[in-house]
Amino acid sequence: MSILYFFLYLLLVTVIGLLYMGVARKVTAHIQNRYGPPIYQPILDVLKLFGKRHTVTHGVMHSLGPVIAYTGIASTLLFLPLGNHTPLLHFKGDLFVVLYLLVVGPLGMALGAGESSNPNATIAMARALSLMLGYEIIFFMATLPVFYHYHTASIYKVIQAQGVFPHWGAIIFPISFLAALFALQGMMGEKPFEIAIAPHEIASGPMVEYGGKYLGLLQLWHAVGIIVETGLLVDIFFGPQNIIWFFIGTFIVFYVVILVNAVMPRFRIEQAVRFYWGIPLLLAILGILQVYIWR
Amino acid sequence: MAMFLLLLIIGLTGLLAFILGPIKVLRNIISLIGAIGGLLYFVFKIRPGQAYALNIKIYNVHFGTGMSALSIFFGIILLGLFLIFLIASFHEDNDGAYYMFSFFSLLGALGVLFAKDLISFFFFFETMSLFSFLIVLKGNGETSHRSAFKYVMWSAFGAYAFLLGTFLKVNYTHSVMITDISYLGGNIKLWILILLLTPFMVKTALMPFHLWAPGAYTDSKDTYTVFLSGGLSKIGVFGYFIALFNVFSQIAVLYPWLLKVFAYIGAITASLAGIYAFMQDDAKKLLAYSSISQLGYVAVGFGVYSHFSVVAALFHALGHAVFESLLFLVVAGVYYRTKTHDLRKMGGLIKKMPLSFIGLLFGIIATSGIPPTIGFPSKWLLYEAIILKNDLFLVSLVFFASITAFLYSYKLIHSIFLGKLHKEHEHIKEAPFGYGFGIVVLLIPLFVLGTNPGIVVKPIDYIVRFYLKPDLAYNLTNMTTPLGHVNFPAIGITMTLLFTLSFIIYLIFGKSYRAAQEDNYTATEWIDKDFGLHYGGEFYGFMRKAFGKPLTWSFEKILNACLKVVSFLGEIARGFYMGDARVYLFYIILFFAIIVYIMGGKL
Amino acid sequence: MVSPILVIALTLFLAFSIPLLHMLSKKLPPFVPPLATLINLWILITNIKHVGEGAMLITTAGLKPPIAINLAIDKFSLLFAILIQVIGFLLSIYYLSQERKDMRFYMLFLLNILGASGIVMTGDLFNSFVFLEILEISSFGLVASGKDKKALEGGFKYMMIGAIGSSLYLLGIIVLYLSTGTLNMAHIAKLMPSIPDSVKLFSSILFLIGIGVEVELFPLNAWAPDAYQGAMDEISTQLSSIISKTGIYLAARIFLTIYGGLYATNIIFYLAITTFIVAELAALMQKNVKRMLAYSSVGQMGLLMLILSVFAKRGDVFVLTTAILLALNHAFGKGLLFLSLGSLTGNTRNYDIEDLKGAGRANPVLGFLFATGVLSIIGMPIFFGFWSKISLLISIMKANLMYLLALLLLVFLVELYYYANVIVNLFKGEGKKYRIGVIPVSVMLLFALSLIVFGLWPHPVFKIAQNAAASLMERSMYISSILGGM
Amino acid sequence: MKLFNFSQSRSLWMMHFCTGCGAMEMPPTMTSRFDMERFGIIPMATPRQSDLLLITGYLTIKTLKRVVRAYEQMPTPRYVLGFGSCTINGGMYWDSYNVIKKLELYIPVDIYINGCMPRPEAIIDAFLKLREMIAKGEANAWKKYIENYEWYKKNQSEVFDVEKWSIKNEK
Repeated sequence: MSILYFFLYLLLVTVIGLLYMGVARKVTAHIQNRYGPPIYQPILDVLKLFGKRHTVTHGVMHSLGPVIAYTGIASTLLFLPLGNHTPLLHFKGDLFVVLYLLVVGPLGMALGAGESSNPNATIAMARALSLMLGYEIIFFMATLPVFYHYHTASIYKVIQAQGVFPHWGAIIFPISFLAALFALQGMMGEKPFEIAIAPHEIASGPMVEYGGKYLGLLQLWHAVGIIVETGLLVDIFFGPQNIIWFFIGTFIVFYVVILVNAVMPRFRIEQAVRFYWGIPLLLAILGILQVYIWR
Repeated sequence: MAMFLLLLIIGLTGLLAFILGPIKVLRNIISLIGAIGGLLYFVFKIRPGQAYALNIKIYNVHFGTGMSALSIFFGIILLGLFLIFLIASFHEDNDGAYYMFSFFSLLGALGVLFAKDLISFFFFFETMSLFSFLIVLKGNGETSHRSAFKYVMWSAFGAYAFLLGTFLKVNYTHSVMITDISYLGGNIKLWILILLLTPFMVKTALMPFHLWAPGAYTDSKDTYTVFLSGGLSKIGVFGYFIALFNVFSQIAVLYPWLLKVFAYIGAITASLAGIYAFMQDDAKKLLAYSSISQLGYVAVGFGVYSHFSVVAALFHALGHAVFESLLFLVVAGVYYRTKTHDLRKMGGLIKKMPLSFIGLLFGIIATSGIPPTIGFPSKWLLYEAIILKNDLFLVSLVFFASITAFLYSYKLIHSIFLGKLHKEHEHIKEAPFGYGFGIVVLLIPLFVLGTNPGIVVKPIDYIVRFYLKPDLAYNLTNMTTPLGHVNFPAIGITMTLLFTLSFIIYLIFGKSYRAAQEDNYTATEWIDKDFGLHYGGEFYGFMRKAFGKPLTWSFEKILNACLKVVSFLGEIARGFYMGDARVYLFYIILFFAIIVYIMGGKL
Repeated sequence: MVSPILVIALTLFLAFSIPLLHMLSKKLPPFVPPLATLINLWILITNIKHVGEGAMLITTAGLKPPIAINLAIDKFSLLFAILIQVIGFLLSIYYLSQERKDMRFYMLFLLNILGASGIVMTGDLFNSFVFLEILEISSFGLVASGKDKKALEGGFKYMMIGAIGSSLYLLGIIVLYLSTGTLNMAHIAKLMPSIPDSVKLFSSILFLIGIGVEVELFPLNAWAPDAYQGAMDEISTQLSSIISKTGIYLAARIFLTIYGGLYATNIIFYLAITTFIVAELAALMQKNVKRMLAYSSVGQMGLLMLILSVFAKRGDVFVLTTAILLALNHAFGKGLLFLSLGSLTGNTRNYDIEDLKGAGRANPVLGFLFATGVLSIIGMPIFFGFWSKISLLISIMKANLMYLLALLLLVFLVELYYYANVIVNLFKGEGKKYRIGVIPVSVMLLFALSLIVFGLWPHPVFKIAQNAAASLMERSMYISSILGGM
Repeated sequence: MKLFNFSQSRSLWMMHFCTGCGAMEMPPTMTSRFDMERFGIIPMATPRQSDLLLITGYLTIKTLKRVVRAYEQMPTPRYVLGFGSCTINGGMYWDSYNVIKKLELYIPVDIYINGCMPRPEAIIDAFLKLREMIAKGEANAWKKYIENYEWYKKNQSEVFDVEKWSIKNEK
């Protein structure tokens, strides 16, 4: 029963994630004065990708890469409470489990992309990992005050501890929230931190050798990733929400991200890393100081 | 007595291996028997609380495991790793002396574990350093002499500091045994503590003292590096424990700032070494820095000084022994086949050496601390411990260090195993039995302890509980701290299940066929089969632009300045002896005159 | 019981019989020194059990001290006498394998042994001067017997300074004789309280310089590097293992037994520290390995003098034991180093550190021997040097000189630096392979094995050294056993 | 199957191989005026991800090699759109010595757009036609290539060194 519940849950989140991607394309199109594709377009894309007859693989790891990536993000999802709604596993691991599971996805993709002996893919992975050096630490430092304040590392307890509207993390810790938003932009690989994908420069980076079902799995990974990453932010900063409001919250966060994405050019990789170590880092440190002073 | 006998077994085996040096088969069998015998003897005969004193006239050498079960914990790590090293080393072209030295270095390490007084501690510590120095000297690198020189100098620096601390301690407490000094008045106890800690900081390569490590790890023979990094550095960890808990039990009360400094040194080491690691182009050098970085966590764990941070430190020491050895072992196997450590000259070996690839894959997963491997529980505990200690900056620094782990891990696995296979590696085979055996053996604890950390946390907790107030609840599979809770197998099972699910998705859709090596999207340009598509050199080259200056910083520069001063003094001293006989006569007359002048009043 | 006086008589006889034997057959002379030293060794060993608490008195011409010339042997002198014979024997064996030298060389060698044994066994101050002269003159000859100009230069410098030193020594004896009217050591020691302080001080300064030349104290040791460097390798061994040890004996005997403590202790103390530091620093910058070893030798002698002065400051049998351990370690370790260095360079007398590259790797046995010597000298565990160094540090700690301890450890680091450099150089790259005979290797192996075996099981050496130190410390026992109830 | 065909028809990822002047017409097609993304058609960076190979303009022998290579790297089903007269009969380069005249001889083409240059309207029209064909399962040119592989290779080998340029994959 619970396994069935898992699958449905996963399916739901995946579909919602795909819809978010559709919305992103639609919104971007509107900003560019176009109609854009229908919102369900990513679902069609994924279906199409899975429908491809023959696809090229470069070896075992190349095939398993997307599989591992999806595994990683799906496992993360199962440890992440969606607002008040809790998956079965949320009490079996806390923030650090989620943070480390989040890395499994990129690692899987990195391994897969690496095996394709295409330098574009590897360069992209080198960039993606370097970018991680920028945003991960900011994200971590931005979330720390909240966990520290409520004296728990369990995400669920943090959600519950925040209470209703004026007691949200985002309002108590506005500086940290801002830093987390900066980090989220890089975490989701959107412009101006899109250097790892950079279709015009390194031919969509890690995905350069992926087609067909592999790319399909990667799309699913991306879809769940959107929910997990924005959901993490919503959980930590927006207090207890029921599932509807939770998705609305994630959507709002996501909307901000795509708005920024739509109007921004791209940083070079070292610029991106240096950027993160400038203002966002300062904000994150200020956030930590705030909680120190406050306690 | 049992401990003395164990040392005797190890020493005699080393001697036999040396004597039988030319007869390879016999030598290998003898050393194998010695190592296995030692391990079995250790497991079955050595018990906590044993003690034995060996009288050599002026000193009584005190052996004992009375300290705690810690000696046994580290002893099993050491002997196990030694066995793995030994089996793999049979594939290398070694002479009898090599085996003798390695056995003696093991003997030294075990002796350190058993020593109950500071002088025999020093004796065995020096023995270990000396023989590992000789092994590094026998290494195959172009620069092995330079590295060995650095190694012995740094070891001696630490050892002499230890000696000074020892004598200070003996002078003030009138006891050569490892006993508490925190009751001493004044600041002398602080000096003693710092001096006693120095060699362990050197051994675990904490930041100002790490300069020997990359060279020594790189240039020692590949299989020995497994033992050197995984095993002998544990002596440093053991030493921390002894120094912090047995020699100075009141440190948290008396010098909390020192602990803080210690923790920050550990965290900075972890971060900076991580950064240096991903800038390396030599596989072993990369791993050497990674080893330094990982041992930084251990220092953080001790610096935080709470019950489960120390548990985390010890667990991480074990984890380090497992995954770092695994990584070094794989690299050793790769070197055995490809004869290179240069990451730019390898690539695509996954097709040729699948077992090694699996070893390295899980090795780096553990190094990065990703569940469900052995690297995760310790890092998890460490984070929670630091947050409970209210130090959010420290935890951020540690987290930063663990991000660098992803970077160098990926560089390592990509440059060796992924990417394009080089033309000259087309006909190589999987690494031979010795390496494969070690890889398989090390994979077992990697997963078992990653999902069931309770197996090891229990004895560690038993050790630490004695010194610090326990606040960690755990059973075989769960751990609960005041902050959070983890169920380790749940993560593993979830991941396995979801992997199966994704794999099924992968299987039911579409066919895929294997692309040829050169079938890549290269803007549709045709490329030659031998074309160097592999992106190995300057892998994170752009980070030079981002980091800029810090990458060029080095403690070596400060050291060189010191050396310059000493050489200047040396030149002056040498100048004294450069005259001819007349000048020397003049010295004597002058000396006579001066002495008479000084003593004149009394005459 | 065989009278130890035979040691001197026989050696003298054999030394002067060498020219005669040379007339008989040109092959004979090389075999005389081993024979002589072996017999000496046997004589001394048979005497071990007769040496009791105090000193054993051997009189000549049936006269009793303080008038007659006599030998006074206590455990301390016996230990040094045996040490001299052992090293002399090993070296003379070593000479057997070398190309045959001029017969006068063997004579000088034997005279050298004679002088050294005489010094450590005599109970008469003037006698000790005579033996010292024999020792020094034969040493000048030996040092200068090398083939090149450097040897001559070294020998000349040694002679110049040695002559001054011994004349000052003689002056010291004269001063003491003037005020006491006796030359017997025990007697002088007994009369010591009655000598005016200024005389004591003046004579002790004269002795300090006289012996200071021999034990290579700081401003007086300028000859040492040149002499060590110029001499042949075996002669360098002799210099460091026999001659300088004799100096230490003399220093201990004169200052501790006769004066009953060091006069001008502080001067010696600081001079010894300076000697040690200057020598180690000078060695640090040295590119010529042999000269480096020479400096190191000087440094070790400084350490020995340091420990003697520490003893003088706070009497403790342990400190003296340490001094003996250090002397033994240095005698064997440095001797081994000089010998093996000679073989490692293929007797080319080219000691440049760059030219030694890879020699140890090419000749693993020699490399092992050299490494053993180095590791013992720098006090690495499982070698004998470890125990001597640890004892040294313990003694200094017991004397409560913690700053000195720290300083010494720092200088040990310097010492390690240049030694490690040599070791590392020996084992890097490919070097030339040299052929060496069985005899030299076995001689060196004996040196090395003694260092390792006693490093692993130092118990017997401790015991011997402790006994010797105790007998040196028991000044009144020495006096009473020589002078009887006087 | 039908679902896949449907989604394939609604989601055409395109690799535009811009060899000639025709590329000029693509930007307006993509951008706000004509906005081809509303049909799910977006440009892709690599042939691995693409479904549709768009060849704009004339092909010299030199570029033909690359086109064939790109085509072979695309996962099946894959579609080819010949853009402009040059791909049909050489267009204004009909007598050039190094321009190939009929694209069809070398790779199978699903649909052509006539004209020199075709306007964006024409391009969109072609897209829609192709879309219908795919949805109905009629756009099967890619199967032709597999079935008549030898024939295509023979044609290709007449103009360039196939041995060197072809990809040898383990099917």
